[in-house]
Amino acid sequence: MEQAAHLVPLNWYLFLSTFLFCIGVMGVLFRRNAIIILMCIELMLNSVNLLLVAFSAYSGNSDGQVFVFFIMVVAAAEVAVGLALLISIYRNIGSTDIDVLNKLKW
Amino acid sequence: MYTLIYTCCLGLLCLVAEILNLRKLLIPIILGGLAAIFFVNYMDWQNVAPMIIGGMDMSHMIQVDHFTVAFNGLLIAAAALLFSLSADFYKDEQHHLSDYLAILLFILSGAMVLTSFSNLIMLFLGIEIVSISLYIMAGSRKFDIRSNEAGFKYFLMGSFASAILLFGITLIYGSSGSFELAKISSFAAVSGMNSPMFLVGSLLMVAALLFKVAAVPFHFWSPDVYEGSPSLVTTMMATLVKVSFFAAFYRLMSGGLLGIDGYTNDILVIVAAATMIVGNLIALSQENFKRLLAYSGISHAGYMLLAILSLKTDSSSALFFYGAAYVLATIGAFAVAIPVFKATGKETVDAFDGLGRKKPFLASMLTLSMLSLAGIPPLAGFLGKYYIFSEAIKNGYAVLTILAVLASIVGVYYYFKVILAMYTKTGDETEVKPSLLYTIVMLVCVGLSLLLGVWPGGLMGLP
Amino acid sequence: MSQLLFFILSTMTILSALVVVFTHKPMYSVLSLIVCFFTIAGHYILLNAQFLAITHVIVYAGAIMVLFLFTVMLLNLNSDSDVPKSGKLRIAATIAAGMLFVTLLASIKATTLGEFTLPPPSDKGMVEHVGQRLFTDYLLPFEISSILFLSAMIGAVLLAKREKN
Amino acid sequence: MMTILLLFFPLIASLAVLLGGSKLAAKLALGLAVVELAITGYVVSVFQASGPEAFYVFHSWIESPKVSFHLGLDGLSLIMVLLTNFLTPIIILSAFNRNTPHAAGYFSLILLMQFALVGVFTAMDGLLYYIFWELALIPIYFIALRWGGENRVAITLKFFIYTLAGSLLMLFGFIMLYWYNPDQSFDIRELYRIYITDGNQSWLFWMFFLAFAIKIPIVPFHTWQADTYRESPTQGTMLLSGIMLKMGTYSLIRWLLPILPVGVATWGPLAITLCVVGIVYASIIAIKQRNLKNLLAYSSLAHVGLIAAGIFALNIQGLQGSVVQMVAHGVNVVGLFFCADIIFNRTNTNETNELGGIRNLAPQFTTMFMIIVLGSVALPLTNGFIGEFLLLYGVYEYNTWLSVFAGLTIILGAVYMLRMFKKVMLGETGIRVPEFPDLYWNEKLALSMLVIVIIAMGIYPQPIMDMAEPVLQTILNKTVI
Amino acid sequence: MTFLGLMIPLLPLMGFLVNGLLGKFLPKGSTGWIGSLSVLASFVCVLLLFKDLGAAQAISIDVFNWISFGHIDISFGLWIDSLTMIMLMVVTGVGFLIHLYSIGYMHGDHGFTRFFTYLNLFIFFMLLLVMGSNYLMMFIGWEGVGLCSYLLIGFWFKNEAYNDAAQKAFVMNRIGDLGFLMGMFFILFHFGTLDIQAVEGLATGLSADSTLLIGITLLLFVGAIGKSAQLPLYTWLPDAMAGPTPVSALIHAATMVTAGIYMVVRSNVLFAMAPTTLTVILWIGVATSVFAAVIGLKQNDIKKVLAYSTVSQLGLMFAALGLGAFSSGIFHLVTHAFFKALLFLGAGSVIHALHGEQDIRNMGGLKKLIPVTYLTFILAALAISGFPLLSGFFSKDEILAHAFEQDKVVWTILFISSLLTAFYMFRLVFLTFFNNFRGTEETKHHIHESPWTMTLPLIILCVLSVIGGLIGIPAVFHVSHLLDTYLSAVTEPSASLLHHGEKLSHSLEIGLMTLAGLAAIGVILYARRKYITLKAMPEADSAITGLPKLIYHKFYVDEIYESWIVKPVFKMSEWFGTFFDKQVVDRLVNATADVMDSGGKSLRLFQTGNTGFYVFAMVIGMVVLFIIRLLI
Repeated sequence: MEQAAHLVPLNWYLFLSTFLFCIGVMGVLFRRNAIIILMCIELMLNSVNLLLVAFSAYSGNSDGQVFVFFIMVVAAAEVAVGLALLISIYRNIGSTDIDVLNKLKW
Repeated sequence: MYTLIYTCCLGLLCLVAEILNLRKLLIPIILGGLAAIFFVNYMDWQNVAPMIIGGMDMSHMIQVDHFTVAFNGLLIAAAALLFSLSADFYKDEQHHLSDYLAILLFILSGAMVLTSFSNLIMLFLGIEIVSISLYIMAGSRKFDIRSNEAGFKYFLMGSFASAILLFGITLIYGSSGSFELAKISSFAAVSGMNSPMFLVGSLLMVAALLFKVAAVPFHFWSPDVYEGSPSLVTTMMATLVKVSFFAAFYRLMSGGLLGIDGYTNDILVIVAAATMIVGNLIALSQENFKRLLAYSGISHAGYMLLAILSLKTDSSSALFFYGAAYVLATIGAFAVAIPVFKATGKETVDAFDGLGRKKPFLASMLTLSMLSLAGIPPLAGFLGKYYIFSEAIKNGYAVLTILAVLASIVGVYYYFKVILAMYTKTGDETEVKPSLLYTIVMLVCVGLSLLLGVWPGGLMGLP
Repeated sequence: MSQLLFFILSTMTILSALVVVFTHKPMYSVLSLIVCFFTIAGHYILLNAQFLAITHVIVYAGAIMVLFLFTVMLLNLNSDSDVPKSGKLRIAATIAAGMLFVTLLASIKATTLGEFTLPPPSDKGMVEHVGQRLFTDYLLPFEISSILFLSAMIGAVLLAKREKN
Repeated sequence: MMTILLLFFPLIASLAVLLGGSKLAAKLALGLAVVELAITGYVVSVFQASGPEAFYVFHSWIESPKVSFHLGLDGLSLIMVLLTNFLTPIIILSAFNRNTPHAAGYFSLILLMQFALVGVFTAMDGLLYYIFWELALIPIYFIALRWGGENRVAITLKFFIYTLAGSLLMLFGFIMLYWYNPDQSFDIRELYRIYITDGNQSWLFWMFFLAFAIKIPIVPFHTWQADTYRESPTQGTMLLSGIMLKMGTYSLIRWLLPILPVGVATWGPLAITLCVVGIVYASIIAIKQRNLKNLLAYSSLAHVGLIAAGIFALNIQGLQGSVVQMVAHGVNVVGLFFCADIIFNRTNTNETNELGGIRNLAPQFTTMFMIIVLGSVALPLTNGFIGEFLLLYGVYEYNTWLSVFAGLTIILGAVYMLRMFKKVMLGETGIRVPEFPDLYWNEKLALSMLVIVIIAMGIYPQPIMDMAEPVLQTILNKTVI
Repeated sequence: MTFLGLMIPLLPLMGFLVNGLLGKFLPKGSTGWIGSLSVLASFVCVLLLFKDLGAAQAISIDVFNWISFGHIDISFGLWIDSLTMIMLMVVTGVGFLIHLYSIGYMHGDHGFTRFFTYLNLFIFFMLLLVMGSNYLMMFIGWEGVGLCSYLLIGFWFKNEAYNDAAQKAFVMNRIGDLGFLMGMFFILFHFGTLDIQAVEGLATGLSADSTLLIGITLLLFVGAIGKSAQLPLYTWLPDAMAGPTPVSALIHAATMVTAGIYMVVRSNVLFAMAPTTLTVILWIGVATSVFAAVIGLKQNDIKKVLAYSTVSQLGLMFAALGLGAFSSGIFHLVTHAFFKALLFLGAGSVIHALHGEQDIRNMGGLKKLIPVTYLTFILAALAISGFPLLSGFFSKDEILAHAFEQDKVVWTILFISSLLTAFYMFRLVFLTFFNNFRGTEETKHHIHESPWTMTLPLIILCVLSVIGGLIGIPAVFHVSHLLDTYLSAVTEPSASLLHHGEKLSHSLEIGLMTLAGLAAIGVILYARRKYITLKAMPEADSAITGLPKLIYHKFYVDEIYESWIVKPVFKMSEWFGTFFDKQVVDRLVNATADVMDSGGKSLRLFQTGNTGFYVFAMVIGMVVLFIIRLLI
């Protein structure tokens, strides 16, 4: 196991995370449904988490792992607040389409 | 050192007070508490010591120094003014009062984290505390579609920016191996320029912070959110929060990324120039007062970026003074605007029509605030602007400063739009009656603006 | 072996992530995101972060995604209500994200991380160690994050509670 | 100490008037302005004996970017302060019997303006000076905005922003100077000493020149002027044209010439050409102006153009001439605008075509008006002549052909002024002049003061020149490179 | 003597102040006497001073230091020498007579007090002009008299045409004044002083006819052209007849217009050292003399005829100066002051009698109705025409003799000019006083001789016109030339500088005098035949055609000035004011604001309100930052 893991270069994690991050970004740009966008943001956060853990593991210092806990905390809080906002909006306009939200402009 | 803790406790106290049915006493309690905290903070100035919790030295998380103390003082003062405004503002929402106030206090504590962090994790947490609380506050008028929209837009973009910030932090961690500002700083000084990952990480962090301070091209949220949010929240965003983000930005750049300023500064120059131009130009054609101030806030962000750019020669005092002047002027303006909005039911500039005739006192307060924002002597805004320009020129950003000078000329036009509305137009005969606290806030803000403009005294060159 | 695992997990991660983005039905998105999170948990185990992997599954799959699921169902979202963006915007979005990816990679490509090697498994990823750090070095952020939670909690209640207008 | 009293008394007076209420405002303001004038008179009387050293005030003010509260009264400053404090009571007096609404605010702003102007003329620290410079803009803006004519809003805003634009460039210039100064301060004594490379002087010149050129104004930066003069209430116009323009010319002498001698040497020829072109240009335009205030505005433009030209001639007679003419023009133009106001007050029009025949109805007014007109067309034995003589001689020494061109003002000035006088005062009674009561006591008093000064200065200008001479010589020596 | 010297200008000034400030409190009519007596007192002072002051002596009075800057001091100083003395006597003497006359003439006028106020002020300034010890002092007087001229021409201010004339006079004078001013600058710059005596002393150190001296003298002469109404700046003088007639007599005949002559003589050393300038002066004088005389032939307004005659005579004086005959110029100045003042006063008396009628076509036969006027007028006309042994005869012949000495062409032209003068003067006399009255019966009924205040000055001036020549009887009669001798101290320095032609032999000189006298008589007789015997009448305006029409319309000089100078300037004013200033200069300023405004308006369109777009923009912004960083 350790021998095998040895063979995974850190670069790959970097690549994977970056790719995942960009998929998340694309999702945010791609979709109109607020919930999906939220999920894409979660995806971005997870790519960060993955990279942090990878860095932490490879450098042998656990700060990265601890940080991930905090990111999870924040993500949870964010989601809670976000979904609450979403519900509140849905009650008012009956939609979760972000393109409908354009009262405020110019 | 413990102002942060005390502020958090004050927030908790708020929630407890609700349970104990002490709603009526909330504001006095908070104001008293803030006064006490301000005093504690003042004592810190004399005796800066590391923060110790449970026998453990926390200075790798929080570093209290003069910079922190100065900015904390400003934040506390701003918060006190804002809380004074909140009593009247939330008169019709008594059942949520303690929630709102608690959240506002949490924002203050988050902002205090931002002024004192010495670890990226604290930066991140500080930003999130402030941001998440603000998402809530922005959307807190839940039957108002505009408030919903503001809250949600802010939330979506803010989370997105948080993700970017995190990615940047991660890359920095990956290359430097630490979240501690001191270690990052030494890494940046030694090998920062040779580590592409570090540079990209810094750039992503800078981008995220530029989003938080609403600099072009990451500014899009701010006009919409300012306009849609309840006025008091807008005031808070424009003052306390903005200044704390700038403090964080300054701290990050000076405490961590100073070694690679050759890399970041070119970017910041472009961003600052674009911010000043875009903010000022768009503000010219705004009709909504809050939106107008949002764009004006964008342009002020451009000026404050000049201070960030010149941090090599320790421009923190310039940033501080500018921030103070800006906070005072903006709160002063909103202290007039909120009662006017309430009375007229409009939030556009023409809500002020004829105020000069109806209420000369209110009009003069707003006028002085606007003049201070426009940077006209002898108000504090002028000295702030002067100070920042001076620092920028000292660091060789002469051309950018000329641009800033020209941009601020444009700025005068839209500030005067408000003044002109008050003095040259005739409005309907709605009675505007600001409460006593509002009047006091106005007087304090404008008085301090004048005083600082004439006698900056120790406040100049403070941190 | 480890590389193979990495590849399998990574492929699943990416595919499920893409499904999240491209599927039309919100419900599918949620489900595939859960899959994605599980694969990431697999990565964590690969990286010797066992405690984190558990927590990840519990928090993300167990709490956050359930929250999403609830919301999707509560709001009765289905594919009909999900209007896709116009073609042009989709292309623009793809290009923008692609460009971000390219520029990010181009900027950090010179970094030589291949030399890093995974240290031998240690207790670093174990609950004892993490807990130890969390309550000593990271005590302050830990406490502060409670403020964040508190704020979010109040906010969520404030916003989502049904009230009379 | 006297300097501080001199500076802050108007500020206190302004507050007192504001608090005193509208009924008393005019009288109170006048009384306080007269007290200020008396203080000035006292200073002048002891100035000869004590010299300028007695009036220096120096306090440190801001530590970190070193700004000091440095005031000084040398001959040049004292002359300008005297002008300000002499004209202010007259300006206030001119507003008597006019039923100004919100009088407390109005007179308070006038006194605030006086405060700022005295500050500009006494400040010896760059930033302090700059603060007063901009401060002066605010009261005049509000005076014009609240008590002005129909189209005031857009016009005054343009005025404000235009002049502010120039000022901000000057601020930039000052900050540059600050950093060029090895000791890093704005103190004028140090700024006079610092070394600035030729290249830097060359572009810094424009930062300052633009600010002053807009304020003075020098063609082609003058387009705010005529409109603003027309739309401002008379007292505002008087303040603007009588004193505020002098801020620009004073600053040229005080700040631009000695600090940036190379810049002046490089761009001076262009500047003086602009000035001279402006003189002729403005004079020609003035001929056909139909609105009295517009005409006076253009005439003022021509006159200050000559003042600026004399300054850029860089010789003692040019500088002396500019100082004398600053005072002379201040007195004359205030008188002229006051006359315009008297006419407007009685006929409700300033269109020259609708006026005429006033001479018959108001002989006293006519005489006063005539003398002021003569002063402004530079008839010998009036103040205008001394100034123009010295200025033209200064320009002559600089360049003969320029002086011939500038000298056209002698001819064109007579053309437009007399044409105006003829249309307004002479001939058959105009359609808007059914009856025209002669001067009221306050008008008579104010105009007689002006007329006395016009003639006295024309006959014996030497005290002013003696007062200014040492300062001007010092400054002149600094411009020699 | 200093006291007397100071009193001379101060007395009229006091008269001015008393009349001007207290006039309305004084009893009606007394103001005229105050004005007149102040001038008389001044005249007495002049006489007392004359008694004390020797011909070669001079007094210098420094009142105070007027302007000093750098190393230059200009004092407020007076200088009295023989030349000044002569001018003082003319100014105060003739001035007093005209004041006296005005008491009658202006009686009952609405602005009686005002008139005397102005008149006293004029005398004050004129005295300063002639007494000034430096050019700047002279310039005070120079412009001051211009002002009074302006005030008095436009005295009846309700009449638009009069106001225009006044303004024209002032502006045209100002053109000349600019020249004078520039001349002063030249002097000040090169000599460092404006003191006339000092300048003359310094100038002699320069080489003759140097560019500098030519420049200075030409510029000063430009001033003289304006003030003394020479070509091409003469057109204001005929228009100036709009003023009350005593004004025309005092200012526009006897004193102010001769200031140019005085100035040249005062600076005679400078001019003598610049022969080129003298030539210019000569030819301008000659041209003016004949040009104005020709115009005078066809004028029908009694005052206009006299005005052109004045222009012509001034030209003659300048010709004398151009010839270097400075004292002859002054001599003619003095005699001219007598007879031209008399002519104007006489004309005034006529106009007074006819209640304002000025057109000679409506006069005639007045000699019996106003005999005193008639008699004095005709004697003055004879004097100006050069009737033998009258004052004009001597002074004019002196100039002609000088001309003959130096240039025959000049002599010829001047001779013709003087014949023309004789003709138009007698055309005027005959048409006015002889034959039958051509006005209405009504008017005729009211004609009466003027009161004594008016006739007394006429008689005194008449005596002076007749005997005035005595001060300058030519050397051929073996009597000393009083004036020449008296002025010699002033003109001596220049005389040595000039190279006069061959002195005329006595016989030739007598021959020339005889010729001139006879020719004048001949022309008068011709005029008599034409206008009395043949009863020729000037045509009505519409009937004038051809060359006479050209002359009648003064060669259309005014019209040319109007359309070539005045109109273009006005057009330019209009264009600059309404188009260039507003549409170009101001438009540029406003355009800046507009660009900002439209820039803002288009930029705000990016703020679409669409969150998707915002995020998109953020991403693109980041990409751009990365690309910038990658590229730089």
